[in-house]
Amino acid sequence: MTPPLLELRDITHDYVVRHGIFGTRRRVRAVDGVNLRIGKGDVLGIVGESGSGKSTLARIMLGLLDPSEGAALLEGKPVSAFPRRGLAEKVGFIFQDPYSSLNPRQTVEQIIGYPIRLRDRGSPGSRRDLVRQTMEVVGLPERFLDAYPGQMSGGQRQRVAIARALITRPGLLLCDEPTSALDVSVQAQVLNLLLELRKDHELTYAIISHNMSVIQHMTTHVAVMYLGRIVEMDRSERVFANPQHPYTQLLLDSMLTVAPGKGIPELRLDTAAREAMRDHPVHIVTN
Amino acid sequence: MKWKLKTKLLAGVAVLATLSAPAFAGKADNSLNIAFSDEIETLDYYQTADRPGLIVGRMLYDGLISKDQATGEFVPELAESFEIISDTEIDFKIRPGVKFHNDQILTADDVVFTLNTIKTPEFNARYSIAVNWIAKAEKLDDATVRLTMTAPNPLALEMLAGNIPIYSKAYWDEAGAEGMSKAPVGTGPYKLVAMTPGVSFELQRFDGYYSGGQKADAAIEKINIKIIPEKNTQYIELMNGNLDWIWRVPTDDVERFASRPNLKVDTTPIMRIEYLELNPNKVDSPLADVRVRKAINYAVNRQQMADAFMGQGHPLIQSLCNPVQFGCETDVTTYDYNPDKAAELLAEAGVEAGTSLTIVPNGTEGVAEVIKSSLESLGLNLDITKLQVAVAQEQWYGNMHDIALTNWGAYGIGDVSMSPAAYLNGTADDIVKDPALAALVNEANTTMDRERRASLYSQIFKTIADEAYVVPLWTRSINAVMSSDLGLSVGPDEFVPFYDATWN
Amino acid sequence: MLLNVKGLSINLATQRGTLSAVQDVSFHVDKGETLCIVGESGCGKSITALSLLRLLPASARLTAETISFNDLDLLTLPEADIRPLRGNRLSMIFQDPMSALNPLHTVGRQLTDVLLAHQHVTRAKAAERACELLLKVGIPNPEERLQQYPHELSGGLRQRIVIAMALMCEPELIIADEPTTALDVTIQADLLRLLKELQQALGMGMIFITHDLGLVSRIADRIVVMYAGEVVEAGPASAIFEHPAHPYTRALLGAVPDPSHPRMEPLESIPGTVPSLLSRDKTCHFRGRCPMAQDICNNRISLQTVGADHQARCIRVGAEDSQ
Amino acid sequence: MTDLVNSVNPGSDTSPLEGRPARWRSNGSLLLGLSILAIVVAMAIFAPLLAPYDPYAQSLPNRFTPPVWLPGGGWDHILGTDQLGRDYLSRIIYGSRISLSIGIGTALVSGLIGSTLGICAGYFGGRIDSVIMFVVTARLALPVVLVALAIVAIFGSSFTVVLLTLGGLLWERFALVTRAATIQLRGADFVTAAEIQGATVPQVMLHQLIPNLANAIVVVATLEMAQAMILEAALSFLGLGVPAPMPSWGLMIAEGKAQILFEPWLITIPGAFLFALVLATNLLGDGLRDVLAPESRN
Amino acid sequence: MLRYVLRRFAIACLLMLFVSFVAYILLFAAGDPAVTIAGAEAKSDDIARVRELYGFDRPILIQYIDWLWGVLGGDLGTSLYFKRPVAGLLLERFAITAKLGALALTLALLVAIPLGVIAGRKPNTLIDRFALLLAVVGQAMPSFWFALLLMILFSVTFPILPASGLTSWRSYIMPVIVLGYFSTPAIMRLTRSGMISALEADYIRTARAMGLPERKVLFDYALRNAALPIVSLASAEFGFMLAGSIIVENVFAIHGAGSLAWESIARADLPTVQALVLCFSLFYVVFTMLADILNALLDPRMRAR
Repeated sequence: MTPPLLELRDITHDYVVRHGIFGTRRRVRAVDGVNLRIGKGDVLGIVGESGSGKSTLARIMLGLLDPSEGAALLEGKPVSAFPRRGLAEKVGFIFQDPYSSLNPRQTVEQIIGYPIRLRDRGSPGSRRDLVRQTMEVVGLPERFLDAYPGQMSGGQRQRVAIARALITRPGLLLCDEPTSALDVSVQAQVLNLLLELRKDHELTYAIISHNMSVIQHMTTHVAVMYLGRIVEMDRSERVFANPQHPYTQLLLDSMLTVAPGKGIPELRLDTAAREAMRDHPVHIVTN
Repeated sequence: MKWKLKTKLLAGVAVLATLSAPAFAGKADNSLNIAFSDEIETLDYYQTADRPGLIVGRMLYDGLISKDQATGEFVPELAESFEIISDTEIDFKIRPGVKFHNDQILTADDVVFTLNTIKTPEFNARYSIAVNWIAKAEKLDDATVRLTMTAPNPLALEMLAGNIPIYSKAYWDEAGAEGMSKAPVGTGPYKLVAMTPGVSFELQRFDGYYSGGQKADAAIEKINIKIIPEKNTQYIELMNGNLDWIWRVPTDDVERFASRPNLKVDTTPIMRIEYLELNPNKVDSPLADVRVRKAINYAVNRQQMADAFMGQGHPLIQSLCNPVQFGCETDVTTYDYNPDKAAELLAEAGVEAGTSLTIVPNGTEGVAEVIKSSLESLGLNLDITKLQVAVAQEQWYGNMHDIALTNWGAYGIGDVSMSPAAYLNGTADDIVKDPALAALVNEANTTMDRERRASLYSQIFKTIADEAYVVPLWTRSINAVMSSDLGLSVGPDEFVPFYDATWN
Repeated sequence: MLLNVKGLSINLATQRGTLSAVQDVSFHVDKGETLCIVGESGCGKSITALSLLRLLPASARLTAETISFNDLDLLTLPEADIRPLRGNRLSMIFQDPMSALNPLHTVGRQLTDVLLAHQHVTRAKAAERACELLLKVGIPNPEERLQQYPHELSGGLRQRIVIAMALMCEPELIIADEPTTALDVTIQADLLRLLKELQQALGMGMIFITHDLGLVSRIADRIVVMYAGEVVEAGPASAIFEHPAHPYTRALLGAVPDPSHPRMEPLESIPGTVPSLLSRDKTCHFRGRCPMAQDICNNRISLQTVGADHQARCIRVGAEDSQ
Repeated sequence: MTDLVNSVNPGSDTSPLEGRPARWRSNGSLLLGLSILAIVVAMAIFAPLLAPYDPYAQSLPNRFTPPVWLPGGGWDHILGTDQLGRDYLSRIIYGSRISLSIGIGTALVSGLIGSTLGICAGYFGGRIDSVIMFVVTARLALPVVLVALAIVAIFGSSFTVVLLTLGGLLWERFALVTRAATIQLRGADFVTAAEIQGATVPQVMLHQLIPNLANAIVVVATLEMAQAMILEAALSFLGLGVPAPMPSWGLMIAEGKAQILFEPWLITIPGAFLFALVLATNLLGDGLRDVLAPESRN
Repeated sequence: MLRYVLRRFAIACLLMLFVSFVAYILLFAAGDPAVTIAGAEAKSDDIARVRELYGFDRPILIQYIDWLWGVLGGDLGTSLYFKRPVAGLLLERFAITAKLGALALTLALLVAIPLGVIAGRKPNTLIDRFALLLAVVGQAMPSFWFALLLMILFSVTFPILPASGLTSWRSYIMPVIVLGYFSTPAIMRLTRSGMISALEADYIRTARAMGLPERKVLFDYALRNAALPIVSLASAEFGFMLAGSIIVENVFAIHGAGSLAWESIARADLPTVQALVLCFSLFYVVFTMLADILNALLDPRMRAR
């Protein structure tokens, strides 16, 4: 078995909440003992409701946050051992909101070229060429080179964001709700692009989403998070065909697929059900 | 254009103001409504320093003697008579039956108490110069008090006349300094009936006032004093008839008041003189060179400034004293306006063009700017450093500046021993520090013989002029504007004798 | 017919000129029926909903042939007579539960305010009614909740309160503008079910605005598909899902990732972008993105009948089935 | 109402930049402010060419010549002469330099102080933010006019002292606005993106934050400029503004103050110029806010 | 809530300590107070005697601590000029200025809030433009100029109002207008923008969609939300207004804290200036603290903290 590209070992993270100068401190547990492996070429979907710890996990994987306990390993080395810029060349990140993820005062060329500008690589000319190449890869016409984000549609912006993430040629792309701010027709464009890029550039993805349909369509593996823990992890087909954890079951039940006349599924969401979900043994299969 | 319209409106407003003739409130009920710009700090005479407080104080309190401003003679006040026993002793005969405002009768004990108390350091009189010459006071009999000085003092009578009011021993023991400031009790022609500290004071004629003194027979029944810092507000109140009398009106405004109905202007020449001090002791200053100091004297067109700021044809002074003062030598070296000569002297002294000097302005608005302009035409820069008075004084005596525009009121005393020249005695207040000059000054200041003093001071003023330590400018005048029905003149000592005021 | 809208157009005055936000939109809702208005952002669905309550911004100009609600002509009714309708016979639920409630008033105050605005009852009576409704929308301990402020409640709870607020006066028609998009999927399903149940129980008509086709397929009786301010297709839910007539509708259905779609295979996507609403030309607005566009599409296309109560704004209607 | 907003500005094929010239043109207050300001700036730049006399040249015999439209006035001195016989028009023209430099200089100094503090407070948050906000509140608690008067009284009223004093006192609005804006930007994904890419703190500030704060800073700077010019005039009125004989409009008002009843034109003329300049600067600020940073209106 | 108030109070105390220190150090540099006490015509002997008597020759930090200790015990020192305890002096003067300030603030609020509400309700209409114009013109007009214009108009041309002093209610009219106009533009603008953003808020749309009467929507829902920043601003403006009274009191010959401040600076009456700065700051700090607490009462989100 090849070593996983990214591995999280017993990650626990607490936030300290503090008010004002004389405020009292309070600890809030966001992530609770998470173990996770992403193999090369995998597409791991991370699902869960808001507040389940998905975003904290993403920040830990990006090295933006040091976990309170546990370790995040990239290619077997602790994430914290990588210099900031070195890590960014291995892990790319795509944000949910293509409106706030692009600096409105920079041109597309400046935005996409920013990572290499930070690394002082190449002449402005060669940098521009690299930007052009990357734009071609994500299907952005060259005429946008000098455009500002404000002049572009949501789909085009998300392509710019993807180009920026790809310009340093990372092997792993972390996507946080990459399409939830987009219209259905544009979402399809972006999802198609991600699938295409994965094929052409042998990319590995971790996709965070609460949209079960997108997860089902896009991923090879799924991790289901509930209250800071991973309650179920397995290959996607298996999870979607035969969910083991009641919370996963609940998520699948609440998926509203196109099914005319089927009506709204009835979910049991009372306290007893929630307690049951919390206490149910987790189901984790690593490959 | 917007601003043009506004200007017209304002001009119209000013014209309208001319048309409305004021009806003066005071005449109707024989009262007098006046305003001062500066707040009256306290009515405890020995603790006040500014003119309005001293003026009101002289309404409330009497001294043993007073000075007749017309003749320069010392006349009796609380003392019926006085006799100079020796160089250091004076006997006073206390006037019988003088009443304090609280109906208490003045006795020799009150006089002895006052004189013996105010001289002590613990009493901390505001001006030590007024009291520090008193050695002791003794009661010779019920009506006679003997005053002994520490040393012969030519100014003893000047100080006693107006600057040393007599307090009631009983009231002082009861109320102290705070009582004197809040509810003063004196023997003066007016008593305080109401006041809001710092805002307004109401004086009422004291009907129990004795006859015989200068201040007797006051005509006005009530004096209402308001403190109005802003001159324009004073003007408006005067024109509205809410005030009957204001003073210290700038010459420029006086001309405009003169043409107004129901108002008149009274201009009094006073003891105060205005002059430039030239600091010869600032490090690296060209002013150390007498030629440069002379050049500055020549460079300034004093008469033109006097015409502009003091009124057409206002006389200049040539030495550092007011010509009306005893001992003021006016026959000294003079420096008439002569820019060519100034340039010549500067060249001779090797002063380069572009040399910078500083001036601390504490005097008539605009003078410093004219000086600056005059010196600039000679190639000298002059920085006008406007500072708060205390800071300015500190920096000036710290030799941080070259020139100071100054004025000096000599406590209203008509003797050169109170002129600025008397302070060039080599002490901390002496910016010149000329040892020869200081020796002369020290001798003059302790000589009792008038002729000897006069000749010594003559030498002093000639030296100052020869060495060009100052640029004498002019004596000041005080303009008062009042209802044309009011009879009231400011004294040359810068005091206002309200007890002499009358409504015609 | 509970609500009948004919020929509704809305123009917005902007700094760059007049923007035609909605053009010639017609639909109707019957008692107890759910009409879904489907479309992507900017298609004019929300502003259409607002126009029914006459809550358009000042810069908007509305024209229509008819907007009638029961026997009332909403188009000409003076503002003073419209207000008593709002929240009373005609109510609305908005998208974002986080901002839809006044942060400075208690939940109870806001709920009772609605009842007090329309009925002569005491505040205590109104509070009773509020309790009742909170129970109905699945909130336990209603008395306690009424004392709370919005920020003390979770998003799901807040949206339940917004729903309760809209139902305070038992309206005849309720307009729901994407009421669940801001919520977690599990809560979304729960709330939708609740809303649907309440609608049926109270016999309300409902206009449900959404972009989620899956959701539409579950609740709609009839559907209006909007694109660039126009109705491109309208008809019964079953007809539209089974025989989508307009190429846009079909593309939209193809773009949704769905378990029926092969995993990791490209989805159908619509090339290009929505045309500017500022300078409308008299052509089919979908022409630029339509794979089947022809010369004839440069003309204005009117709604074509596809089947019973089923219309589409496409010239190829009827032809495409044979392809 | 996101739907509506999107339909007004679909963000698809039209850009805010395209709309900008139209917004500039249609903003009346901006245009008016800009025109007046342009005139004053032109006055300042071309003062030596425009002024008929040396603004410092005194002529004591010709004191208080009224302006041409009043009796006694003449075309020699269109706006009359002041208490030292200096040509008022020339002083007004040169005075534009002083007022503008006080305004611009103060805005620069206070902008530098305030923006630096604001950006640091907003970016770092936590304790640094608390400390900076404490200083801002302390500064707000100190009465400006009183403290300015005290400082100028101590150090003397030179142009530099007045400028530094005002600059050192009027920075709190910069701090508050940039802090608020930075806090908003701080959470924006493009800042996180730059951090993920390994941008250092100065790089994040320089590349990501400052370009986005520029508009807000410019708007505050304009308003602060107006504030500084008014305050300078107020200090002059109380006798502690820039030193004589500088032809500052504030000082001219102060010098004419004594004559307001009899020669009202002495303060009306500089007053009107100051009023027009401050008005123009405020209009410009308001206009810029509408055009550049409508979000900072609240 | 209690915790919030206590915390806010602690911050206010810290703030006052900081401000008092800054003020003390700053003002102590304002020249030798002994020169002032000795008087304008005093010579060096008098000055030296005074310096020793008042202890101005001690290190500044010692003097500060000494002073602070006194202040905590209610002793603000003795005015060098007036020769009386500063505390009593300040009490008299602040009573006048606070009255003036309160009236002016009331006037400002009475003008600014309705104008702001009207303007904010219909932005970009004629009345809104008019209100904004008024604000811009107001901001551009130096207050001393405005004061003098008013005085010429109403005391000279039409002598219906007294030009100086505070003798009757009529004396208050002009100073209150001038002082109030100082704050009106800012409050008006804030009300306007607050109303605009409140009226754009979703909960207002909800309230309207629920058919609440427009008056209730406007005042109970929108204005209440817009009022939160207005409360803060108004309290801050009250502090600024007291400081702004320096010019107004100077022009109208009102002997309040403002004119006292100006005179005390001119005379380097250190204990008075220090006490004044302290009081002006205290007013600001106390009023902003009260505003914060009031806001917390109005806003349940803050109360919870």
